[in-house]
Amino acid sequence: MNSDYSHLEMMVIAASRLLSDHQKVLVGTGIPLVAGALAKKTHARKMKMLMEAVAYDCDPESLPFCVADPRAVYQTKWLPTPVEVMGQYLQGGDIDFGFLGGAQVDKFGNLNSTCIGTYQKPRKRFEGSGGASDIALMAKNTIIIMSHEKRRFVDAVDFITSPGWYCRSLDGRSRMMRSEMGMAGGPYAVVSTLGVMKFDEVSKLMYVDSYFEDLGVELATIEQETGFAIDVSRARPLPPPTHLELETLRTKVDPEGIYMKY
Amino acid sequence: MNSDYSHLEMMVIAASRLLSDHQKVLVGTGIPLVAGALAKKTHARKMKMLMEAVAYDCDPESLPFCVADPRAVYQTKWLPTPVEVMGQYLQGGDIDFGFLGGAQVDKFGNLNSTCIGTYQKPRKRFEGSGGASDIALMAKNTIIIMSHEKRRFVDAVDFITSPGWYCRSLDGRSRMMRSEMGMAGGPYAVVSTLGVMKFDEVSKLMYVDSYFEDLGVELATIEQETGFAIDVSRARPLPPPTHLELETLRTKVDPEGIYMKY
Amino acid sequence: MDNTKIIELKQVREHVHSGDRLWIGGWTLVRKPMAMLYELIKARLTDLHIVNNPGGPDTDLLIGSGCVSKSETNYIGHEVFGHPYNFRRMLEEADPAMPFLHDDWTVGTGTMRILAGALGIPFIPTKFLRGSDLLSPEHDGFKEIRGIDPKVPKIKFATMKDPFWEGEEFVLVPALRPDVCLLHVQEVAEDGTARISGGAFLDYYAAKASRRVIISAEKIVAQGSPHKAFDENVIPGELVDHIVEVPFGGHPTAVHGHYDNDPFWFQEYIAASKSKDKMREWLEQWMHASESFEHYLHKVGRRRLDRLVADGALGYSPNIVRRLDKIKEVI
Amino acid sequence: MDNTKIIELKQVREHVHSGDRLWIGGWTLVRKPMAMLYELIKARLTDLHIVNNPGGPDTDLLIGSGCVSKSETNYIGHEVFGHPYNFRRMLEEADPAMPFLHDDWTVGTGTMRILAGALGIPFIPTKFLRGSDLLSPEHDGFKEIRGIDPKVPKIKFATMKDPFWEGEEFVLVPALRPDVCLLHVQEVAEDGTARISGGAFLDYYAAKASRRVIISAEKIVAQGSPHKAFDENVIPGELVDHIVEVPFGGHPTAVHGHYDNDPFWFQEYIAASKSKDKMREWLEQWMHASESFEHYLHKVGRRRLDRLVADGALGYSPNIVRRLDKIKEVI
Repeated sequence: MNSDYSHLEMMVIAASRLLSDHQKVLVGTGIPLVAGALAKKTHARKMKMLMEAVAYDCDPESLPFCVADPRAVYQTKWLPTPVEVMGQYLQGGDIDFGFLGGAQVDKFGNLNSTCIGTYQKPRKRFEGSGGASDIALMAKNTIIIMSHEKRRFVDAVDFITSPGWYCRSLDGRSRMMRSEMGMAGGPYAVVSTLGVMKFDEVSKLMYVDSYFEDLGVELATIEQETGFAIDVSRARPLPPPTHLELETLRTKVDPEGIYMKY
Repeated sequence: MNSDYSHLEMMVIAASRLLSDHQKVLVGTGIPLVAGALAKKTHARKMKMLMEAVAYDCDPESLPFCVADPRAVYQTKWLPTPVEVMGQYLQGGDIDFGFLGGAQVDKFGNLNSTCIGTYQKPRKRFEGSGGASDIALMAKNTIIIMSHEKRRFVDAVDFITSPGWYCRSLDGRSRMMRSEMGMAGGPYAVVSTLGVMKFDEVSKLMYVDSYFEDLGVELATIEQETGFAIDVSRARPLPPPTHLELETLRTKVDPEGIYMKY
Repeated sequence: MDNTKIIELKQVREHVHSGDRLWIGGWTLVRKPMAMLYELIKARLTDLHIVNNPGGPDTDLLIGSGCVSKSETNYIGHEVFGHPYNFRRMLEEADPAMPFLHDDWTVGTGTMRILAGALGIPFIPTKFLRGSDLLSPEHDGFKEIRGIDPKVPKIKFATMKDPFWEGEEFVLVPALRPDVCLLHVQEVAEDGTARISGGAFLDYYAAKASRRVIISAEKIVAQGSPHKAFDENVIPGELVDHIVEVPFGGHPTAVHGHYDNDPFWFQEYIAASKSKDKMREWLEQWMHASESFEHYLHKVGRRRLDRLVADGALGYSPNIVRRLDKIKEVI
Repeated sequence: MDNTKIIELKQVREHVHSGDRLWIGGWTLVRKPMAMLYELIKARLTDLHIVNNPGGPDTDLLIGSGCVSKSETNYIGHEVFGHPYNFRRMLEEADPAMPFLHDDWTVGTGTMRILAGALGIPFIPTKFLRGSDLLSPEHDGFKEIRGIDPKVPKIKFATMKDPFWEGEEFVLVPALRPDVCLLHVQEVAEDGTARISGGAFLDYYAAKASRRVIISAEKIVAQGSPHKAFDENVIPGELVDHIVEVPFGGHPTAVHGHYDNDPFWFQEYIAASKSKDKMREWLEQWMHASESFEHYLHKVGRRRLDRLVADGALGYSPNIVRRLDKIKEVI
């Protein structure tokens, strides 16, 4: 086993550290699933991992490829449908953490997984919300996980697929603070390939909470790779991966390198 | 086996004759269940018998005591909950016949299973609608089955639990013809201990369609036992039970006489 | 496996409070959590607000015990066994000393209301109720407390035109939001995962819609093989706060695969419930004078219980006599 | 048992028509009724209106084949395998010769909409959608055909204040009402009763909400022991119009307990879908030049199929390589 590790691995490990026992975590397809599985196999054994299509309390032996993968139901005790997971648990307000990726995130934690350019004539069209919009709206907390690039960390997303702190009003005509609209939840953290961002209690603007100093990341790197002015004054270095975290990720969670791309 | 038969038996047999193969029939607790089971075990083997709590295609070996009885699920192929039976099949408009009893029926086929006297201060209070109101409203046809007594066959029921042809308007303030309210379905027949009543195509008033002549019932008997003027001009005698009908009822459907009270 | 959810039967009293909106699982004569309800009666709870749809001996008995001040349900009765005299008496002979409000619904709307509760939405459209006097504002049984009691919806129903498709007029009904849900099932795992056979009725939906869930079971089991079992695992453990093992805990109602209805119980209970005085005697004898549920079962007697035991293949007992008027001929 | 529901695979063409609102069962990469969809492509159907939520290679392929003029769904993609280039191209480079409208939703609202369809109610309240640009009237993808096309709801959503409880503002969304529903399952009985393992997703709800239901299955079975089987019998036969046996009928998607995703298919398909010309070649080779599904499977090759076969205990294949960039190293 190599003692070096990648930004991608540190991102997944940093995200997994945000989860703990006794939480109900709804994970989307992709990297969120890797971070969820890592938490479950290291420090959060009793965490319940849900997936929108099928899984209620999932602890897969082999990494599921999507939220409906047969790997997701192996050994589960109860097999729900999206009517239960999304309609009842998520809509009912029972999910502690929602775990999402996306193509763009903005300074208020709004996420875009719909399109670049205008909706009517997109320069680039993506797959669409899937469950992301629902999870960002109804989970008690949202964790966003995304590669840190200037084109992804933007001042305002081209399309608010998944609402953050300052989002679309009900009539669709203006933007409002999330709390003014009676919406609970909201983005708790953005975990990137450079560090962990959180949101200011008052302004709800993104700031850098910690950064991957051990990987040579500097605060200037983060400022450079972020498409808006970001407060780095509160940032502290994040401890590097432990042996257990790296080994579990590499040998148990994603040994095939499906997401970690070894 | 006795070749004599009772009014109760003839009522159940007459009701069972109204059912046929390939129908979906939702039966309420009590006598409707007996008539449904009899049809299924004689001339309507492919009829699907549903019960509101649990049963989708039920062909019990032993007569269920209520619509949730373990006898109702014996050998069924699919085990729904009331969300499917009532919420989806009945509300979705998929039920061909609903089969109901009640304490009072009126000339428009409205049924009362709530109270005698006023709702606020009832002289006599009954168990309540159960699923009767829903079935009378949403089944494509309703069959009512009830002992023929003057106090039960009334000009207007004290309380419309289950809507017939002339029922309560949406604002609760007046009465309207069912069709004017955009409601489908409606009472198809009332089967009593004296005969079978149907409803006039135009006036929607109850009339006598057939009577149990073989049991000594005369049209005057029906007029006497009915609390409103009833048209008997179209009535014809109903053929008595066949050997198969009586034998099946007595030896297979209700051998304990739970409802037939031998 | 941690087993911190396991409680003693008597502790049920600690988790249900006077004033609670109570959902009772099962269906009329089937899988009612009777042993747990007996505890509430012995604890002399008052002011319960019954929201289960429908009710059987469970509901009539709670009403007859003076535990209930409000009920909103579609049916209270004993099916063919006989009539719910305690419930009837409350409405026919209103007693100023025991205020009781009843609001009538239907199985279809009770189902939609608890489904809305499970979905976490405050109301749901339904095709049911149209044409019935149940919709008439003057027949709203909770009229006088709407807008006052926060545990009761502000209005009974609303109507609106469908703006999406054919423009039909629709009824909207409020979600049911029980404070506490009591269920009796065949098996519960130590983590609370409940297994039900012979029909789950609305138990899962009620568990999801309720704030607290207590499950009694014929048997508490270790988790067993999860892969094999998930089709029978109707309620996930996460929803369940407390569990208690009570063999025969559904007596006198039927529990699929375990035992059938006890006609003797119904014969005696229904006869007693016809008068206030006899009902008081019955309560004294069967509830308050029974120190424990074991003691109650002992009074019922092994011979009667044996007769109720279900045939494994059938799921019910082929041996019981189901006509109260003929019971004496047989035992 | 009558077996009048059994059809040949080619007959699927007789039961799906241009202009139909089509629900495709399964979920992105899992249990998609691919063999039946191939028939629709070979029959060169047009103007399909896709309503499944979400879509995977099924939906991208139908779009790339020119079969689709409208879609209202929450996602179209191949998950980690790659991007849905046919879908993308339709929106990024609108082609006047092939009009295509897309209306975006979410998994939560797609779920509520098909649930409303199954319940027979025209709309349902939901907590979802608030705060998202998906709610903005200018982003209504079907704006220009609402009120004109009777198969499309007159409005995308409505809002209302909850009149029953806390008075929150709510979104109402219209029911989904598919004309035809295509599902692929593990087993179907001759009467249409469908058995699904590894998650039913929204298949039951879609079957209930749809006018016509056609099910392909790995195996058509006699009814078997009903008492034992009812927990696995997800869809009652009554809902099902036609059934067809097609082993590997879900290829290249995964079918729990039978076979896994075929990464080779995705590698080739996704590469081809990046350009219109290559896509045309792919369609010619894999769809139109395949006389039958057997012929198609023969072209896929036994060696590849064997590798996909699921391990009985796991439900998936531990042997496939799931990184398209590393496929060549292995086979």
